[in-house]
Amino acid sequence: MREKATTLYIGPQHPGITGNMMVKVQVEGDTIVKARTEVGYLHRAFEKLQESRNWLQSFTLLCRFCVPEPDPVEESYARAVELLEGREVPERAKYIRVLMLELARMASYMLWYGGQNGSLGLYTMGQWSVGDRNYILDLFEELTGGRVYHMYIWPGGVRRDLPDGFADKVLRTMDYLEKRLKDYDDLMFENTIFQKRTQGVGIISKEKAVEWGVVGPVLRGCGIKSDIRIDDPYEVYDKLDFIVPTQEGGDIWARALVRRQEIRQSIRIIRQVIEKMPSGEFYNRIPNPHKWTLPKGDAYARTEATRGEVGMYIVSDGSTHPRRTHFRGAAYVHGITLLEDLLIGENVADISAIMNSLGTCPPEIER
Amino acid sequence: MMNDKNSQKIVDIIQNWARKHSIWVLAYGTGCGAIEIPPTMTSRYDAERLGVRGAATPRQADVLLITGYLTVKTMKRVIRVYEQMQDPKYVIGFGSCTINGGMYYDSYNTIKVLDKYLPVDVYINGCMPRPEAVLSGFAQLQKRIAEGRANGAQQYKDNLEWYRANQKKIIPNWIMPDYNW
Amino acid sequence: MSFFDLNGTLKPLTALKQFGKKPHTISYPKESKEAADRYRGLHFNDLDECIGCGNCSTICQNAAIDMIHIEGHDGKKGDSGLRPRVDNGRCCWCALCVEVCPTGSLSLTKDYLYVSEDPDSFLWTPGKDNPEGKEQISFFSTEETSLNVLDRVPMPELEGKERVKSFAEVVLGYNEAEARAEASRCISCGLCTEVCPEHMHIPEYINAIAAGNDADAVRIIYDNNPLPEMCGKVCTRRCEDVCAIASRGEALAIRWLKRYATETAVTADITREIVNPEIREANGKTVGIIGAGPSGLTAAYYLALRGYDVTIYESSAKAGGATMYGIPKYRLPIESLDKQIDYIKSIGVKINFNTKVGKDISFKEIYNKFDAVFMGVGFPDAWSLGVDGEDAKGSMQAFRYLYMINSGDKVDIGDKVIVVGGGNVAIDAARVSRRFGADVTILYRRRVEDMPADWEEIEGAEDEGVHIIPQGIPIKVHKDENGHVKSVEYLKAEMVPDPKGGRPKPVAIEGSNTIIEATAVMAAIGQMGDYSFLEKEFEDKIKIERGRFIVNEKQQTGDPKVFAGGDAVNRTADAISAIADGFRACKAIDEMLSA
Amino acid sequence: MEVVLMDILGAVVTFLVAFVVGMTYGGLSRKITARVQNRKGPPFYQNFIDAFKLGSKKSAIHHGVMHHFGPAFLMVSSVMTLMIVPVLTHNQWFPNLNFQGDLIFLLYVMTFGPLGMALGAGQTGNPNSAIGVTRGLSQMVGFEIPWVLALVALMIQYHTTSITGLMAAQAHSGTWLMFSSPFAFVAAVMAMFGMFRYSPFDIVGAPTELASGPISENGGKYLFVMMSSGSVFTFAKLTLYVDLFMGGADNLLILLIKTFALYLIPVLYGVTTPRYRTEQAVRWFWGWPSFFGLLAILQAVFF
Amino acid sequence: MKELKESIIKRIKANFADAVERNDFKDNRLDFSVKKETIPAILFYLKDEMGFVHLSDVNCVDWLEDGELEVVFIVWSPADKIKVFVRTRLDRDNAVMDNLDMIWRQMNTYERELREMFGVQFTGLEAPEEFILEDWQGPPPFRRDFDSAAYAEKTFWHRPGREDAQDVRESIADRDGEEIPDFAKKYSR
Repeated sequence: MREKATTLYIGPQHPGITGNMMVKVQVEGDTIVKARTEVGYLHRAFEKLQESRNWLQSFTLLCRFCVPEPDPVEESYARAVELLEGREVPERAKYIRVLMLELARMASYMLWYGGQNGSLGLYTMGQWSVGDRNYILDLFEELTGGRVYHMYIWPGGVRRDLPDGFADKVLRTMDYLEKRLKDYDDLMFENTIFQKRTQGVGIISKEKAVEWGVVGPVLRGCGIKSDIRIDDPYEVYDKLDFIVPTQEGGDIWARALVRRQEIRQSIRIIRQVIEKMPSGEFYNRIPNPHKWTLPKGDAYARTEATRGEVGMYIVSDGSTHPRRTHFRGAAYVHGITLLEDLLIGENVADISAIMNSLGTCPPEIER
Repeated sequence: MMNDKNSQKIVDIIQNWARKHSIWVLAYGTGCGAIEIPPTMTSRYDAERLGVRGAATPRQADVLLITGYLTVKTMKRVIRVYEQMQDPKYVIGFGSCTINGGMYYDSYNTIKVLDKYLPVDVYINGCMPRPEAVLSGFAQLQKRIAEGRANGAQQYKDNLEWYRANQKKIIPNWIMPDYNW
Repeated sequence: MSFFDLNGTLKPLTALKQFGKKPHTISYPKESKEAADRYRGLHFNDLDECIGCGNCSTICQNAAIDMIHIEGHDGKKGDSGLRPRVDNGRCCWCALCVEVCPTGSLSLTKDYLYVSEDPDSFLWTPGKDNPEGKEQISFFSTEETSLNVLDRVPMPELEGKERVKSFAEVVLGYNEAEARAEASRCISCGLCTEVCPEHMHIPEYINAIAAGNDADAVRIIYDNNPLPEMCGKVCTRRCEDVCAIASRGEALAIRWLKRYATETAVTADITREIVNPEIREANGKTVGIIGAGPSGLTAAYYLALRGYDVTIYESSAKAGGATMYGIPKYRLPIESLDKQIDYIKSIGVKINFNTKVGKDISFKEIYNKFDAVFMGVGFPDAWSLGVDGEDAKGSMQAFRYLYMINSGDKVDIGDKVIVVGGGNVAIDAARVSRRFGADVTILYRRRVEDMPADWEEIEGAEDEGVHIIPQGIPIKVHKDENGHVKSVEYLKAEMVPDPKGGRPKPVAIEGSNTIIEATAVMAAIGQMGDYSFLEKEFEDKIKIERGRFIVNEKQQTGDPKVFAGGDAVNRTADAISAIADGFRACKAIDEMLSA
Repeated sequence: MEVVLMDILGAVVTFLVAFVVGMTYGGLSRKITARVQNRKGPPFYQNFIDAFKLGSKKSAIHHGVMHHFGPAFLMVSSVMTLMIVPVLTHNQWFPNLNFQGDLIFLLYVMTFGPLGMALGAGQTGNPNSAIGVTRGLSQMVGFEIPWVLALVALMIQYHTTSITGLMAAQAHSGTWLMFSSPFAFVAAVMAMFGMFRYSPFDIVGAPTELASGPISENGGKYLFVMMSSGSVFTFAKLTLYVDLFMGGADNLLILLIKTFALYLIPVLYGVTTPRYRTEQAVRWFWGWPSFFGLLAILQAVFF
Repeated sequence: MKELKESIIKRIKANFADAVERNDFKDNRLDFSVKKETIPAILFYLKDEMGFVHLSDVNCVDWLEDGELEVVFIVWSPADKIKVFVRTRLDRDNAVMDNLDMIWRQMNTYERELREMFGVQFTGLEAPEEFILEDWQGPPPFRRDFDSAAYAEKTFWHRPGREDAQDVRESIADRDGEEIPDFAKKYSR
């Protein structure tokens, strides 16, 4: 006999949801038979607002697209504008940008450590990693003047040069975090219950991953090696030595392992960047922002964020304001169609874990 | 023998002291400000020292944090959530967006002035307010509670019609239960 | 997964070792971590340094910054008197306002705490509300990081050696790309418009140029200046002194941009076509104007546009007054001036050349003939040096010299010229003399930096090989046996500070007599008016004091029908002031006659 | 008559002590958890403030009469457990209503609360509560097996169905039951994880899944009652374990030391583990703990 | 890279006669404009035959002056490391396209957004009517003729207290008596 399905509203006010969105699930017993995501709770119409702000003013909106990791968005915009305008970026700025992006990647993964484990009930991990994340945020604060909203990577380079002694501080923080990552491993990856909760849950097959437009660590967790830093290299990633980890399985566990390795690769990249950092200019100055026009045309630049490919598409009609900008977030493909499909047949207890493992970031979906 | 008024006063003081030191925050990240809540709650700043901890459902929560902008769609849920909370309840407005629209002042989808729709106890400056500022906000709220001025729920009840009219102006399709709790 | 994962059960328990470790917690508010050196906290504004340009308000994408009037800052030239007030209910602390602040007065501080129960208390006037913020400044802009473009697009010029060969124009003018680049530096604050005597619509036409719309720029310029090309070449451009960008970098080349815009209208006909002015129907009233200088032409042009029948009486053969005869042609080519005069004529202004009032026609006749009279008579005469031997041959007034050269006459100056004075006329005379192959020395009482001439002119003169002897006071002109200038004797001077705080005075050093050889001496120490044309009967009404007409703010003399302007009225004695006088007089005449 | 009065007074004292100790233990567990998590944590008396605040909430809505059953049944269940469990031996301030067969009765009483909770949660209409309750009941079915097995082993071994009987047996033999019947002790402790609903068995009220599950619709005074009953229940359970396996206690201090030592086990383990899903939890309880329970029975029967 | 680009252009041109290419980009990018009827076919072809398996982005540009909406698809080939822009123009008043979510599943989301924000209708799209907005009554908000600021001004309150703000340009003009002609005002800031 068919059980009567109960409708559960996971969100928008729900501790287990990643951000402000809703998943409406129908459950039979503990098994989900239908899922529907509802977004729009965070829609601020950035793209519309940017049309009434000039090319520089638009830049300040960017970091609000995805709050946990705003830098790839800034990076995408900056590179799209540079591409369209043909503006050169000084070598030092490129290195600083990579430093920023990797620090942001680490910060975002630290938050993910907390979120993923929080969704499974291991709150200690969250307390540790989110607490330790502050050390990275301190670096951001020192470099950019802001903890969360950096507004640092902008067209033409970066806003300020590295302060004195910053490199040492970065290295010291990296040493500390590397030590802490071992603790994290003991608590989390070695933990048999964590393994039991994540293995075999939320499986995405290789074929499906391609078909459904999966990107980033989720795709790499399906065993497909795909990383924009390697495939379509930007800034100075082609001069740096790092590996792109992949993992077979396509479940939460595989994705977690990919992230575990990536955060270590980030440390490796940051060390290289600090070592190779050239001296020189950090900023190729833009003209007076009030009268800064971009040539007619369009450009699309994309960046590998922790959630996958984020891209910025800009259209200029030759005026001081963008004709249209469009932000392509990774969560856009993960958070709706994929999530809806993935949840079917899963246990209702795993909704939050699956969402976290996909890196769903609602502000990125709705903008 | 003390008269009723005086004893009521003393009870109030004791109750307010307890309320002040036990602030349960509803886990609802309505906007981007939610990003500074985890650092505030976790080991670096550890808001639990001050008796601030998360509450999973509105029934158990004391404080509704409006972490930044509110879209019209969220507004509807926030009103619902606020009305489900138990008296006394407090609202903290986080950052610029709650005060005068912030950087979304010309967006068609976000509200600009929060206190038109909900009674707000404390506003925190910033975009986003960093954890220290958040904690200061809580401290200010504690002060307000201790002084017995944090009566937002009563204010809301008294001026329900005004609030309702404002809310209904921006929410065209009002299918919500009435405020009866 | 094994049947019983012992490792996986016990390994996590190692986390318990953290129990004995020191907590990471910062017990805020008991202890707190100081914000970073670059933290973007609340704003601070140095109210005295701020010039109220409002650029912060313009760049703010959140419309968070209002410019308001605050007590104690009433505004002066180069300061709008407004100061920014930040709405912290809008601000996102992006610090773009800091990056674009031309003076660097606006910055962000380490202080970020502001918690209030009153939502209306988030309006924040930086500097006024947090005077203590000065010690906490953390995020500020420097010249390196400023988003203002501080460097001017260099103006192409002829080489110094090339220049002295001919009277070709020295300044070549911007090409289109250069003009757009230069115009796009403007932040459109409009501080410049206040110091411009004529209050030209500077931000508007610069923005039109920046937007690539030169025709609009020309129209805007002609709105209140009928001789813009002249101004674009030789204006004293006080606007550039107060340019907001100039507080840190080089001022916008406002003059050159005006020049660029007006030069896009190549001929008078094209100018007419572009400006396409609205000419009102003739109203039958007539206005007589004495002197076709800038003030007279301005009054004439705008009166003609308003439907008046305007006649100008000019003593010389060409219109333009001092701009025609006082300015060398390498600065203001005659074609350029002709073009503008032609355009003014095409509007319907009649000019009677070679008609000197007082000689060819009496002032009384003009007075009676017209409904209103405007006098833009200028300063036709010059001061003499007042030293011994000044009557020698080869000793002359620089002003007269320029007049003669510009009229096409030849003047014998020999090969060693000494120019006495430090104003534009002195430099012009010196540079003109250089073009005739003479060795030129400028003798000036004060230091070079005290020279009233434009610094560009001084530099240009030096480039062309003009020697400047500062702090030299001529005391005697020696004559040779033919009565010709042989040499000039001067005393060296030292600068004595003025006890009252004015500018230092040169005081001659006794016994420091020096003699330099010369074949010609030119005095360029000032001009004066010639009011002999005024009949006695007008003396009561049209008052003259210290060599200038007394007028009210409408340029009206004691006789309500008679207006005056230009050098003969104002002390600044430059073309743009004259134009302003003419424009004001035009409005006043229009007001009077249409009443 | 006097005796009855004294008993009633004693019962009140027992309740108060249980409340205070339970609350303090809760606070200490928060403190300990905080320290493991690298932070300072709230003061140990934080739970009292929280409880008092909840009690002083001005409004507390309910969804019908049945809603009251949740908190009420919980409280009744806790108090009854407390009353049955002997707190201190030979102390008139802590009387207990022990009787022959109270151990079996206890098994029922302890399930009484969750069942009442189920009634209350059903009334609220919140699906989260409903699912939480079903999970709670499933999990209870899980941990009841080793728990019952352990108790049955004890009963068989010592031929008594009363707690005092077991305590007397320990006093008689001079060794604690945790040493003489180690398998029963292990099985019972493992079941205790489930009883306390600390990680990894906190799926019942998992905030990230069910928004605190059965109690999600309870605020204010209801939550206050639940919280107090939880504290009392904690104390009662710990005392029961001490009585059963650690020889009981003669005075309060020893009782506190023994109970706290026992209490630390689930708390510390809980800090380091995520939670099991319901079916995983049930499977876990039916695995090793039940195995130990069976061993205990074998030991009781054959040795 | 150059040969690769040319071979791609050749193949596309051979199969789709109406494709107009642009090949003046320095980076690994190609651009094709096609008629809207060709869109499903060319996307299928790119994905199945040429290895452009990854859909990077779909979005829409409102060319109000031309009365057209431009829909742009950006696809990426992981094998060839090249991205191709495919664009088509729709009539603004009758913006209808074929549903494409059988090619890439995530197109479904993009189509929902374009439908809601630009009013582009996809025939055969199966999805709930509302996506991001709730009870929206105005025109599709991302179209350029929708004025967000005016709507916000009309619908929401702004906090009063800032009325004493002055415009720098105007206050200076007031002080010195300058009269800015109307036609020039558009160049004021």
